[in-house]
Amino acid sequence: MIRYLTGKLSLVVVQVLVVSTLVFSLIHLMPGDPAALVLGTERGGDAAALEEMRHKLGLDQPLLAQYGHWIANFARFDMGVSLYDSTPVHTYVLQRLPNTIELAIVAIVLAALIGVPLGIVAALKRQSFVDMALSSIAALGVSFPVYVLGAFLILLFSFKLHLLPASGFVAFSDDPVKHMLRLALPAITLALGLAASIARMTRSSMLEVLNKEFIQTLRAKGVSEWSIVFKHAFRNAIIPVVTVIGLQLGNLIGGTVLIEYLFNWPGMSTLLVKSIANRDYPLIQGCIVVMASFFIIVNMLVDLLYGLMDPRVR
Amino acid sequence: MNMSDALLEIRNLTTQFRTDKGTFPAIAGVHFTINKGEIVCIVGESGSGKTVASLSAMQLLPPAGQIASGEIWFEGRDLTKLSKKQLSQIRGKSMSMIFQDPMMALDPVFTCGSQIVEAIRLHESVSRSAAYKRAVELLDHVGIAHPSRVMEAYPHELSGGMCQRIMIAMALSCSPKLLIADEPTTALDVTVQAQILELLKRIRSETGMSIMLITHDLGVVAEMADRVAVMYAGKVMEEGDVRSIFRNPRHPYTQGLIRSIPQPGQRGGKLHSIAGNVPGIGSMPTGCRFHPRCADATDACRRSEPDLIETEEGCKARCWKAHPSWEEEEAG
Amino acid sequence: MLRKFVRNKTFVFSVIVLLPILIVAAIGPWIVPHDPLELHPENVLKPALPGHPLGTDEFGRDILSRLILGIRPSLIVALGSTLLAFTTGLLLGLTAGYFRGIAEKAIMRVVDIVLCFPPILLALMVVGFWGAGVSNLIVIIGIVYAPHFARIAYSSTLQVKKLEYVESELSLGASHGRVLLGCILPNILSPLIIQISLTIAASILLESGLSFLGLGVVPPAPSWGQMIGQSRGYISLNPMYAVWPSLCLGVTILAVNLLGDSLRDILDPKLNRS
Amino acid sequence: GCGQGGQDAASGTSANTGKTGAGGGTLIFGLSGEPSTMDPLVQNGAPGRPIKLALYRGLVNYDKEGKLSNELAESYTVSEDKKTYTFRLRDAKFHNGDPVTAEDVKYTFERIANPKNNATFRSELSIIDHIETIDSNIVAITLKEPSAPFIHYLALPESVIVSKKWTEEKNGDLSANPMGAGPFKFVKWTKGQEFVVEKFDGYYKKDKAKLGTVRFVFYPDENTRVNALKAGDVDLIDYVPWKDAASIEQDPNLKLDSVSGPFMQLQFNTQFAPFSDPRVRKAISYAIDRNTIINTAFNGRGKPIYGIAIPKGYMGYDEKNETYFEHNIDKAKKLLAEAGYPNGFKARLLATSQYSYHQQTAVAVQAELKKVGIEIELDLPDWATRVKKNTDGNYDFVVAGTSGDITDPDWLSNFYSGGAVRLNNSAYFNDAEINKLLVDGRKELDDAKREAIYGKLIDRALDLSPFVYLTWREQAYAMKKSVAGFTNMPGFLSFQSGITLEDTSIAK
Amino acid sequence: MNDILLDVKRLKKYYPLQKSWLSGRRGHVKAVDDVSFSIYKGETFGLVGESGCGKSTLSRVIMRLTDADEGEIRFEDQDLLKMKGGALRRHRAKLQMVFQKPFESLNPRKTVGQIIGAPFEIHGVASGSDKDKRVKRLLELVGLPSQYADRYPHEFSGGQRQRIGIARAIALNPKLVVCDEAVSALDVSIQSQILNLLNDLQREFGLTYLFISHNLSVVQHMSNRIGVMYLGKMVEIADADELYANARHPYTKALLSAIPAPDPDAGKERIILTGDVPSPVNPPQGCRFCTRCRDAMPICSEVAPEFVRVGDNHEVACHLYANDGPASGSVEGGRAP
Ligand SMILES: Nc1ncnc2c1ncn2[C@@H]1O[C@H](COP(=O)(O)OP(=O)(O)OP(=O)(O)O)[C@@H](O)[C@H]1O
Ligand SMILES: Nc1ncnc2c1ncn2[C@@H]1O[C@H](COP(=O)(O)OP(=O)(O)OP(=O)(O)O)[C@@H](O)[C@H]1O
Ligand SMILES: [Mg+2]
Ligand SMILES: [Mg+2]
Repeated sequence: MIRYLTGKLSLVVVQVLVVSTLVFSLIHLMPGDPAALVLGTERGGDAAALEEMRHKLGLDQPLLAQYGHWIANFARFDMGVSLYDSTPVHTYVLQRLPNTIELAIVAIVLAALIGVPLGIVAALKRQSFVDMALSSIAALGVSFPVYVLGAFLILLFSFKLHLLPASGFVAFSDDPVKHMLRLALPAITLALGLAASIARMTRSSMLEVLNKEFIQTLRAKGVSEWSIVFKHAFRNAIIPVVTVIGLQLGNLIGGTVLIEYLFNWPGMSTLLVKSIANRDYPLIQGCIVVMASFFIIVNMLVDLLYGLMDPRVR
Repeated sequence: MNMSDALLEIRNLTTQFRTDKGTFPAIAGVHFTINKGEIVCIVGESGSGKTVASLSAMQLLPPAGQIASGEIWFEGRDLTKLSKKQLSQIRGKSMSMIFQDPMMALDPVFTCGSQIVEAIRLHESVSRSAAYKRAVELLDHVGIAHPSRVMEAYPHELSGGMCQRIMIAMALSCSPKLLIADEPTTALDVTVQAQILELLKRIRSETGMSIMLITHDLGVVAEMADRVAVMYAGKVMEEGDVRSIFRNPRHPYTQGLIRSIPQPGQRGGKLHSIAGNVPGIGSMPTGCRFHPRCADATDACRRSEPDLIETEEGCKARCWKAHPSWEEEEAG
Repeated sequence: MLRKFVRNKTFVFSVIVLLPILIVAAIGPWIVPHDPLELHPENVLKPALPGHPLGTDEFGRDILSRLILGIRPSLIVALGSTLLAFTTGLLLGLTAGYFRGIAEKAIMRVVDIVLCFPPILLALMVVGFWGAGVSNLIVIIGIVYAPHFARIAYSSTLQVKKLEYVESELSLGASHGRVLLGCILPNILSPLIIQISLTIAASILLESGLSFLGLGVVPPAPSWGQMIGQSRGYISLNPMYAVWPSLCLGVTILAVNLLGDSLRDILDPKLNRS
Repeated sequence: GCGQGGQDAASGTSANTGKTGAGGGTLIFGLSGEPSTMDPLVQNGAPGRPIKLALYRGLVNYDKEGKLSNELAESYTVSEDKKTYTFRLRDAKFHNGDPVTAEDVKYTFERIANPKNNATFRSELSIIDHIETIDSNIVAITLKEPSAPFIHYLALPESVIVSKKWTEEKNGDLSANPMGAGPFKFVKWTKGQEFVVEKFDGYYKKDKAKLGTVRFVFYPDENTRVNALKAGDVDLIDYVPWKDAASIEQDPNLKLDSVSGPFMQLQFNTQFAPFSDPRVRKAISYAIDRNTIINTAFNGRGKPIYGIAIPKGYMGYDEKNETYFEHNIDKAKKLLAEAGYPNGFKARLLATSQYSYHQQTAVAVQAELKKVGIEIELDLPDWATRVKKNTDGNYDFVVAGTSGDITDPDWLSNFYSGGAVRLNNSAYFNDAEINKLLVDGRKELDDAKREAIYGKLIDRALDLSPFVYLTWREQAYAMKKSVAGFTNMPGFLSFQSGITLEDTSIAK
Repeated sequence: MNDILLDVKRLKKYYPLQKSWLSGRRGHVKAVDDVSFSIYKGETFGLVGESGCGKSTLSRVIMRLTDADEGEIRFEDQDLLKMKGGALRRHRAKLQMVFQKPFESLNPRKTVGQIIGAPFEIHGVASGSDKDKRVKRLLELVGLPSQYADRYPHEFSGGQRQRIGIARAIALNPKLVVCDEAVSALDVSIQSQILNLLNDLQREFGLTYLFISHNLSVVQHMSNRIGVMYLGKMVEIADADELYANARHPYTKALLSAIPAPDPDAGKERIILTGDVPSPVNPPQGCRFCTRCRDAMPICSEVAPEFVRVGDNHEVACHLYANDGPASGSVEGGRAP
């Protein structure tokens, strides 16, 4: 177990290193000059000030030197400071990452709670009206962008019903109830979109399992249809669904920009987008390394989970 | 044998399948009986409807299939008329089934033990621990060496023979009156096959259970069967006790089958085989279904289909040759 | 073969939905009720007006006309990028799954790495290299989704490769190319077909998400993704502005999904028993 | 500057939880962005300014009418040679209890002059020759040469007075340790979410600072910001999107305070044909119906500029220029024909797709120019790329949204003076006469003479038209009806409205 | 007739197990462990053994479908395991296989004509109408109507599919055909058809077969010599008649006694094996059969027995016969008659 984990972890490290190297070499290809942006729009054109700022930020050094510097620091778990406000990158990341993870997990759980039962129903009612209706909803679910969905939810829950706040963030430690209330809408919005693809996945997985021979055995044993579907078929069908959910979870870490904007949720995606807009190289680098690690680790966990759920891969 | 001994009686059963090209009967007017404590083997060409007949008896046909007509009497009830709920009370309890591929027939994500326990607790209100104990006993009974270890094992961790024995243990868990076994040993080698056949026979003699055994292996038939039903193209062609089938087969198809068995000592020689192919489900010949492949076919065979008629005590054949009128026609 | 298509209800239904869309895409410029580029400052963001059944956008342009003219660029982006993602992904996945060894390790690591790259960063880099534009958008979306295809192709190839008909082809002395194209490819298509329909939807949404980088169809020319993106600010003023293009996309995706499902059935000879 | 740092892709969050400050209630201010640093000498976008003006005060200030008024300076005198300004300081205190002294003033401006600190207005304030502390509360600032706008630059939120002792104690890191002599003192700054200040009891205006706490919550997305106000999550927001102005006005619980100050313009790369020809630029000015832009990009909110972007009441304003380039397709065509383009030409217009009103202005301009045969291809990269292209002079012409920094006409220098390509000039535009007039105007302190100089300059500017001004755009704050005292300052000063936070109160 | 066609020496094939995340151990399935035998030109070599003992693996290694870990295979005096690329591809024409699962070995998306025509295309032997003609001939040869060429595999019965597999295997006139359970799923009548077909083909084209089956009567009917495998090892090799008449290894004996006789009155003494088949990951020390052997001696669980010659063309790996002296140096089987 330990050897297995260390093996996997070293793979993670290598992968993260490759990602960071790639990111490093590629972000410098983006047009835009961080020095000019740091100086602000007022003075961006002042050549002398620009030179000075570049020097101050260390951007005048050769790329290789900058990279060596970054890697050396990174090896000591130091991801540098933001070009913009000199705040250490890890401060930002530590502040944002929990929010992101929380939102992602709550959304995924919700999505699974919605999508899996719908998928099962669709599989059981295969090729019926219900199935058709569900797959239409799923198609719309992947086509309606989150902000349209979110905007309608805000209209409904915040403006009309006054049930939930439209946006914002309250630290859990400050007020858990308000925290959860503010988490509700973004999580639901995200979940609805994800639920569509989970439902589709569950449906096809269920269909496949229901065609397996052991289902016949269960019937021959006299197991009730209900228990066949929910105890046996479900346990078997959920395994590939979990894989997909894991992948989605990984994607959510960097893929919730619009949700974070719409609900003013302080997560990693907006941090990344902001750092990209500002060409804040260390922050971009830090964000991506963290996201990539998260993605890879989630994938690893999914593998482990897979083993837990499916005795055959143990 | 006496009619009151009948445990399962399939009367005039026709099961059809919907396909893109229409609905075709896979078995047509199948008729046979299994008495209490009897082992009946069903043999026949592949595609002749053996599996469909057994699935019909269990009411476990795939969605495309449906029973078009006929009755399946089991313990005084017509299974075709029962509700799903009533059926699931019978299945596993009074009649159970084991399938051909044991590895595929067990749920891969539950331990073997829990699957047996589930079967027990479905039909008998016993505590989990009591059921567990019963399951261990059953495993011991079917000849598994370390039953408590196997209880915790997952199907993929066991060999095919062990899985098949677990299937049997599961099928036996509620001491059913009838066991339907669809090619239970095809995937296994002869030594394991021998163990399992031995086991089935032992259980039959201990509990008086009836067994409907589907197999291709005439050796198995000879060893196991009390009576044999020979199917061809969706019909029972001949039925009778095992000795008369082997010693004195009436139907040309059965005769062909018996003659096809390789005999020791004629290595490399030509084996007998029945010429031609089984007709497809959608292209049944008129008259006797076997006549295109039958060496003795006459016009009568081409014209109309013979009934399954009694040839001697307990034996029936579906052949004009066995028909009382045959001699006359021959003469005329 | 043709009869198989016609007999498949799902297929017929999806064609009934898709065909008009394609026809409209082809003859769009001649049937638009209004010039989709013409500004009408007096009529902005109206939900529905006489002559403008679907209302107007923030420039007072006719939404219906823009939807109609938007089909073509949207389809080009969606199909172009999906095709790119599909072919690269398929190639990589097949190679990795079939040849195993070093190719497998290298390809799957690269795929993992690309997977954990945020699309926006990829987009910025491509913009940095080659500038903005439709073709670059296609490249970006292609890169973003190729790993998904690669993964699917990879795992299906692993499965199919073990099957005996692949081995039997190999044992005949068939070249790898022949085995890959003749045996493996046709049998791994069906999971890929599902992914294709998902990618088509995702690429249009990604277009709307990346349009702030100047990627995609350059305004004022319309495309669905761009309309969806632009409508974002006006949901409170004219919600239908956001709903119409999303709905069009949704219906198209539904039809593509169904088409995918039915193609899978039709191409599978097993499901057409004689 | 461009004056719209508010919408850069910053992220922020709200929190209307927690304790209330020392009486007076809590105001939650939804800001369109988060300042990157709180060091006051850096101007990094409009949203930072209200926070600065809550924490700090300068020597002088603009009052609610936009006139210069004394702040920490009780009074000041100007020497005969117009070069030395002597300020007498009030009896004001920093938040840590220290008095504001002449030494602090001297330290503040020397800090700005130090190139290391990258002060935004260092070059403007480099006119200061030296500073003398005459007394603990009297300080004299001597300039290198007379400068009319100098006193205006002291009124910028970037010229607020910082404590020497405190700053040195904190190694100059004022961003993490903001401390000034303003009405509110710093409580906490949660990066990416909010900046909290509370009432400073020692504020020198005894009856001011009515609020107990102000929480500046960062809402970078405009739709979210408006939603938050409508849902009651925040009390006050800046940068109201134009499309939502009407619905806010109609909302019984909300009010809108809007002025027109910033403006949209086109800048040209004057190095290449056809935009090197003033006739072409003027033709473009004639050709564009400004109302199209207002009605589409700004939802009907704003006023057209058919002359030059000088607000009424500012020096240099002239009624006659209001209609200088009034929409006239014929004139435009004629000018184009004269310039040798009777059938128009093709050009690329740079804007950004990151900010919708930039993009929409570009689309509207494109549609308008098509009517005189000019075919425009839009270039709509993200903001950072757009800035880079702008400052590299890598464009044909470009849509810009901007504002003057000060109410003194010297703001024109940044736009019209020749020299290096800047964000706010038309690339390579260099007119000797205009350059000279700008210098003259700056040195002259007599208002009448300045009027004359700037009058000439504006005539010349309109004649050469290196810029085509498009529209005044409305700059609005929106708030709950229960918020009182917060005033949107007119003209260029909208972004300095934070000064009125000291008068703001909220009825609960 | 006495030339060695295929010579297998000390062949090993271990399948690595998926690394386990619980234990972190990496095990091996010893599917074929040190197996040697030879096949002569024109004979049928039967291979029997319980399921999972490595018969299919052995044939897959011979077919070069998986790589061996150790050992040598000589085919017509060429080292098969060293062949690569184009040479290997061309060589494959001489070595063909009929697969165990008739349905899985036919590509479901190709018509039977395409499947049977593939060998001609691949080796450029024939194309176009010439190919079609050959395909039809092959179909007729294996007893299928030639118009079936346009059908898909799923439209055939198991026996017909098996015949399609045979047609494909003999298309290029191979030297050696490996028949892996070619008749296991068929009823006796079709089984006879196919066995007849195989015998006819052998006579007509001088084919050599490696014939793998569970069904010992069938093996007896077909084979000249027979090898018995148990858990990855060859335990006995003998002429067919000799083996059936005079089996030596306890496992072989049990195997033969388990054959169900197709005669209801053939009362017969059975050796029913007890105990479970050991796992090929952790096979028992010493003789692999010792855990289930009635005659096991102490030495059996310690030392792996070597092959000893116990009669004409009869070798066995069992300690019971160790006194009869080791086999004459080489491990290869006795000579065929
Ligand atoms: N799901 C189905 N749809 C259509 N036809 C079917 C289906 N299942 C079985 N059949 C047809 O029913 C007939 C009888 O099939 P069945 O499986 O009972 O044969 P069998 O006697 O069990 O053969 P085998 O010995 O090969 O198992 C066959 O012709 C088959 O084609
Ligand atoms: N690809 C593989 N990876 C790992 N183990 C395998 C693989 N293929 C086969 N095995 C294992 O190798 C052993 C030998 O398998 P093989 O298929 O050769 O047996 P067999 O004698 O052909 O059995 P059967 O009679 O059931 O066909 C078995 O334990 C099997 O589980
Ligand atoms: Mg069957
Ligand atoms: Mg095998």
